[in-house]
Amino acid sequence: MSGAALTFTFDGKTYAARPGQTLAAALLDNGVAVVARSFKYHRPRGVMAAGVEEPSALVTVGEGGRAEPNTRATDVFVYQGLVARSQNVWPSLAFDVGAINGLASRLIPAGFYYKTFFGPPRRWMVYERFIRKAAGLGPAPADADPDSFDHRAAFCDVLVVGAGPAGLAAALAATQAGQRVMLVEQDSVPGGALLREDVRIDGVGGPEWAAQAVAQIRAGGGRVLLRATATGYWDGNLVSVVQRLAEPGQVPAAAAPVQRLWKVRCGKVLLATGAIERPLAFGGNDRPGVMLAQAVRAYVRRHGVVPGRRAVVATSNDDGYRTAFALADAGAQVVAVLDSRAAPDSAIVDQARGRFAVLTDARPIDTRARGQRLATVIAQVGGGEQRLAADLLAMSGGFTPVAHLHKQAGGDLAWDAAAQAFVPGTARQAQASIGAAAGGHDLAAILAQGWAAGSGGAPRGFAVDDPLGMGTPAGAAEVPQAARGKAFVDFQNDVTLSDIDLAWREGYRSVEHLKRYTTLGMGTDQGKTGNMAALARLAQAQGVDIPQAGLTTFRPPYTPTTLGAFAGAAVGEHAGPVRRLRLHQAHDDLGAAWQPVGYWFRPRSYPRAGESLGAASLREARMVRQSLGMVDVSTLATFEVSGPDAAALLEMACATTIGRLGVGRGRYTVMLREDGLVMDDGTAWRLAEQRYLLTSSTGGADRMAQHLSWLRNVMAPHLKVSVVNVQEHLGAVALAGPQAARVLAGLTGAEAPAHMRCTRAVLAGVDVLILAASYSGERAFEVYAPGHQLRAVWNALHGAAVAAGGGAYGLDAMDHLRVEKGHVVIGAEVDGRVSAHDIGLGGMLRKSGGFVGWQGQQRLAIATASGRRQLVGLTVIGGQALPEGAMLVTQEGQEPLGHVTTAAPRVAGEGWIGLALLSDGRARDGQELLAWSATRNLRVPVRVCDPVFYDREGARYRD
Amino acid sequence: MMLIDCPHCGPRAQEEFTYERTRDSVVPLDAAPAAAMATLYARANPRGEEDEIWRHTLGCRGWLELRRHRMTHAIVAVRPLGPAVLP
Amino acid sequence: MTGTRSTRWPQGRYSALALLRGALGGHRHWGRAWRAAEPRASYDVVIIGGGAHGLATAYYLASQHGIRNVAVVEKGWIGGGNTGRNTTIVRSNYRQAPLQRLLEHSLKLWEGLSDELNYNVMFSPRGALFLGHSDADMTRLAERGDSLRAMGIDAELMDVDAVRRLVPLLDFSPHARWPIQGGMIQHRGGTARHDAVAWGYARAADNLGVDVIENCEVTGFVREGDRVTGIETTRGAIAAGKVAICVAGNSGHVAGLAGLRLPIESHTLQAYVTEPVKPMIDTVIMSQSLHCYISQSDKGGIVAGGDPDGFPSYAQRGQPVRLEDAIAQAIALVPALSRLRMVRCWSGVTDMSFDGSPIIGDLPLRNLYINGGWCYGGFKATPGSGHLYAHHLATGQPHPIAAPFDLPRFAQGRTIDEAGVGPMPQHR
Amino acid sequence: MTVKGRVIVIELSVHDAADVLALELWDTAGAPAVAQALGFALPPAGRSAGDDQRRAMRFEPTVWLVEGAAIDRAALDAAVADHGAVTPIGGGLVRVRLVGAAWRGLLMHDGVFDAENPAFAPGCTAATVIAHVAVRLNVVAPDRCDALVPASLADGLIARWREVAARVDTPA
Repeated sequence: MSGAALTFTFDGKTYAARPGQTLAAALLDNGVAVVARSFKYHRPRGVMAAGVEEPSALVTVGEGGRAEPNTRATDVFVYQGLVARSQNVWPSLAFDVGAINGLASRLIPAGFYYKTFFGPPRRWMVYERFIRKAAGLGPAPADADPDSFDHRAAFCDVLVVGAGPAGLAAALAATQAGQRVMLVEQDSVPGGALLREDVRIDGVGGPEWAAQAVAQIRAGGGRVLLRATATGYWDGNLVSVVQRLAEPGQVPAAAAPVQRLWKVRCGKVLLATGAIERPLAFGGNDRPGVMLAQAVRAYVRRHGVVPGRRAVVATSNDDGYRTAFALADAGAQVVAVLDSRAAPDSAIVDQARGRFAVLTDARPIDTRARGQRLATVIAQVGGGEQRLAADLLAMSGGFTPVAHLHKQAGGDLAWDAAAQAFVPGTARQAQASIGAAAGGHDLAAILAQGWAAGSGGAPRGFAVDDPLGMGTPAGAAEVPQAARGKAFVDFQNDVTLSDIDLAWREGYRSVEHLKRYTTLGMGTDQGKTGNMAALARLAQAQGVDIPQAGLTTFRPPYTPTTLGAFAGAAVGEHAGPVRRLRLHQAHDDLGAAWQPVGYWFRPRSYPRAGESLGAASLREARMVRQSLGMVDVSTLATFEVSGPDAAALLEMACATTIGRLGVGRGRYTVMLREDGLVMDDGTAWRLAEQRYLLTSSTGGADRMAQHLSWLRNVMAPHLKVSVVNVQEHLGAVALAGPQAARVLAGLTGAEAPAHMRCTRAVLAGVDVLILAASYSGERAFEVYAPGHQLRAVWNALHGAAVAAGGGAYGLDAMDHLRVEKGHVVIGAEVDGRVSAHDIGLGGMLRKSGGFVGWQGQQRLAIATASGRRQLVGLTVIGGQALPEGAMLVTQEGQEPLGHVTTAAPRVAGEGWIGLALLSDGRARDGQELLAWSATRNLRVPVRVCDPVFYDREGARYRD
Repeated sequence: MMLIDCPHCGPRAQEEFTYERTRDSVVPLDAAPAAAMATLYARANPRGEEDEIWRHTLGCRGWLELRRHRMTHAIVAVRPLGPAVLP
Repeated sequence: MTGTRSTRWPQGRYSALALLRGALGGHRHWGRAWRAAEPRASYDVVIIGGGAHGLATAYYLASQHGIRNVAVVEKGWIGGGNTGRNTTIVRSNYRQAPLQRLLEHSLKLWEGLSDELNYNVMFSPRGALFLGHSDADMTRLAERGDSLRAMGIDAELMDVDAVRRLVPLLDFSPHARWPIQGGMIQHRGGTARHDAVAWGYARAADNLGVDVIENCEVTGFVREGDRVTGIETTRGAIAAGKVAICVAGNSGHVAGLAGLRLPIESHTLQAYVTEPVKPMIDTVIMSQSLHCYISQSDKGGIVAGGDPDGFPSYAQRGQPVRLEDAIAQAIALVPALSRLRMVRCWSGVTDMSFDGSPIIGDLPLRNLYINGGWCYGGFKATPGSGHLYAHHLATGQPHPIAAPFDLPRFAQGRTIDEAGVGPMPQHR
Repeated sequence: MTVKGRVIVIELSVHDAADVLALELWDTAGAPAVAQALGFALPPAGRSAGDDQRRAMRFEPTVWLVEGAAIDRAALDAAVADHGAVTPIGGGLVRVRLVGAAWRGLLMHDGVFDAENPAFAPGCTAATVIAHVAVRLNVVAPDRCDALVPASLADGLIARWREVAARVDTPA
């Protein structure tokens, strides 16, 4: 081989390749005929195609986290050091034990597994283990991906998919018309069909013309992406394009992603996606050495590889003849051209008759191999049979326009009886198909059509020089009657003509049933080569034309697409958003243990060296009861509501009275959903005559923001009110404990506000808002400051707190304190299924209604207390810890009456307490129950009690 | 992904929008309880066009009403909801 | 199961021996799995919808209640709706007691289904694992597990080492965005072959005399006052003693033909499958914090899904951003998935009910019944759904397990809200 | 900073957006007085007005974000009067200044908005979502675009931007 510049390995053996060769081309070049084993029967398989439609030549490329199993050898370009391995073989590609399945193939026809392996599920699982191991193609990956993927949006007036002659002409025209143009091509070079044909356009060779066209498009401002496949066509003329920046298994350039997913929003989409050649169905049509005719041409002309020395060409159309000429020109012997037509009549056939043995009404029906490679073609010629010695059979059963994207976009297909093919019909979005994808076959006509589509109708001629001339592209789709042995239709899934016949006999007659029963078209090639032959066979069995037999759906992606490309940068630590507190560093400095709360990370506690989380949180909670503590509550939802109608808006959202609140005062409140159950709770503060601050839970912040906006804009657009979400703007630190008022006064130089009063003050030079609200049961204050000034406030408070014997506390301590005080929390006690009455807040609701949810909560089963789960307290009888989440039962084995929503150690005392939702709970006061956790093997006796365990009179709130 | 013609921002990607509910399921706060629940829960759910309320949540945050086909996803009309707006 | 179970299979009983016989005879002796029935003028019961739920309903009507003058009418091909579009997960580990009872009833039927139907539906109890990513997640999982165990349903809490032994490819790194703290598994949960469930029920129902009528779309109802007496179809009118709607995904549309409005909105849910590889995930993986579910099919493809698209649609066509989110979550859990390739994605139209639970029972018109609102959890319920619906159709009374799932629960405030998110389906 | 040859392709700098106010008008009659207080008319949707000292940007139907050292808060409050309300929000925002010709390309990554459109020119604003973060963009000059980002999510987005900036493609 000349010009070799690269080396690669296949199954451990080193080979040479030329730049620009696909792995398939390089393997053929090196005489490697058997590349893979088939899915079910483990038959030896070679390379059949030259593009993404390849069903058989699947290999694993790359190593470790870069390994890409099931890579089509036809769709990876050789790079220096490429490592490829055969797959689904044991012990080796040449001798594969799994091939025994082929011998037993009569026992395992399509759907055999539905008819056997009965018995209990566990027994099926025993058989299934063997089936699972035998199934699967490539090896399972085990490592994380070392590389990255990228997402990028793009907008254009015209997206052209495919840089063959039609696509290039269209993109050229659109660029010259001043449009924003994008051209994407899955191959590594432009040209499409031009790369395999001996033609000249405007005086230059095809590949050169294509390269010049790309340069012109780029010079005109167009964006041309190579190695970029349009995989999905979605609503709104959005096309996903996956661009390979590195080949499968290849180490990308430094810091560069391996693939980029382009999300292209298009004014118009021109689909120049070409056509795929159909194989012929005959016995042993899967042997290495049997290839698609156009693929053979591509290997000969583009890759400089002649895949056989003695070739038979079998065709149903004129195009196949071009392969005979290409092979002969490259020095191969063309043994015969088998033309299934009885009397083909065209210039190319006439030319061929002068050079080759052209046999008409002739078709292959069976093959023989020497070793594993094709050696003999058995052909039916007229009424007789001929045996032809050949190591290459180039076949062409006609062409299937690539209408996948057209169909994905909602377009329908029309049946072209002359071409025996489905072609794009009516489009639903702003799209058009051009070139071979639209059933075109004459190069000059394709170029003119492409230009017209790109220019918006302006014509232009191209001078095409094609010595062979284009004839009729396709004959009838062949459904041979005389096929012997295994005639494969779906090569990858080993579906044969007899499988299709069996499915028909058993009543799986809808094309979708056929597909699902036989697994036809369900392989990684998505039936690109096989579906039409199967459809023809089905139509024949039904006695109808192909269009009446139906068509399966085309689903994205057009070619198999790497999952990493869909995920983009959202992997690893970045797999989900992270919301960071303004005080993150301050907490970290104090040794915070972090806890995820939605997307936030909040301090759970600040354990000392050697201290457990439980001990730390109890210490912190006791610190609050004894002196004071401070906790970051910046994640609370906060809204400023201003204007003359502010109270009116708040009374729509809140089920409690707001309007009578005096300036400088606040009140606890609760919000319901429209179904009358509790959505959230919080506090409302009147900061000024026409200005309120509403707080609500961290977890419900986004929901509350949407809800308030809904009320303001849709339900009450006439109100004079402004609702501003200030959750991000206002950070907050809560200060709680018997020392809190004194410490705060010391820092502000003013008396701390009384319970449920608010005031403004200056603290550490920062204007702050102080709300006197308590969640812990102690005298407590929430100090609000703009986020960028919060650190100064925190530092001042922390310094003073430490001096007073206090310090920071985390979420666990906060939880212990609130449980002891009987406060509910959204997400635990308020689980989306409780009413205000259930949690003891029924008395707060406005009797007059007028708030969201007032109607819903009057429904019978909500308004009737009997049988509802109600909030209660639990005291553990004995010294055990109370398991959160445990079921409450009268005795083990009984159905649960309720469950422990939150459990906590007593802060002001010993032992464990908890809150619970308990069926008819309030009537069970004093009852002994069992908190039973079967999954944790815990049984803790508890007594039902009032949910407030600490300072029931609220004396500690007041000074 | 649909392209939604926001009355304030022009055509924008669907990712910026959130669906809220059908126009006919807006529950007036003064509706009687039984009528309110019927409005909330009984949906026509047609295999055709329906008036829907959406929000440009990750854009201008404005509310809009779409008439949208539930098979083709074609949007046949858009109008803004909310208070009067300065041009 | 009691009742009539077929022992005679005129079209050929399935067994290993029969397969062997087929091998010798070129498999020419197999008859049709179900007849291509022509609609007759009248039936005792007409079931609208030839999905697995409808076919199961017909089968149990015939086998359990002796009602064999039954037709199942299907607008396309049987199993072509959500039966063939789900991620094949079967489990009963819900939180709310009515759902636990319903799904457990179903799970018990799954366990004997292949034998019952003489059709291997490949029910494979390979375990349904919910992952926990924080202490809070683990508490919620324990609560769910405790609740299940108290109801007599299997559930086991797993620590991180046990999870690692079961699914070593999960991301156990402490730097993972959702680090793995443990899990809860239902060992009896798993997967089944979705198409086979429709085909198996169709064959068994057909064998008992039920007419399975494909390519027959309902276009209207025949009514006498507030009583339904039959249906209009694209293949003519069919009279019926009872008409049973069983078209989850299209309940709103079909009920609309009878002038009814339901607390259901149709939303799209997507799923995808990768190229097949050798076994790498041997159990069903779900998560307490993420909406993502992953399993590996017998063929080797990784089957996974995520959140619904979030707005009403009948399009059977998904939005890519939701797919991307679901895939990012899957890779976050199992990083080795990154280089696998998606070979296909698809969408189903789900019947999103307004409390997240199904609706089974009477409709305001006499002799008209509903079984729908399955949201994105219908496949696992198939045998139970059919069994309970058949009971209701045959006896005129709800089965005690199905009784809480009646339609009046919405008006009366008895919603069964597993997620606790309230009445808007897009938040579920 | 990403440099190709001697050209600065993109440079990111991060600032507190402390002074940003949300000005909401529920009554359009307030607009003239506000314009007088600001020194320029309130811009229409998708536009900004003013300069670095005194700017109003409109991202929402009824809300303008007002910023700049020269804004007289008291005069603004007086002008707004009963027609609307002014609420500080700058403590929750980070301003990321993107300078260099490649800012458009940068914003296309993980985004859905057409920042490459030449019509998105100085004086234009847009609110959109980038990498799941709600971002407000203001084109200040041909080679400068400012982004207002929620503070809690800013670290993640800025880290991502710095990563992309290292290899962002220059305009076509």
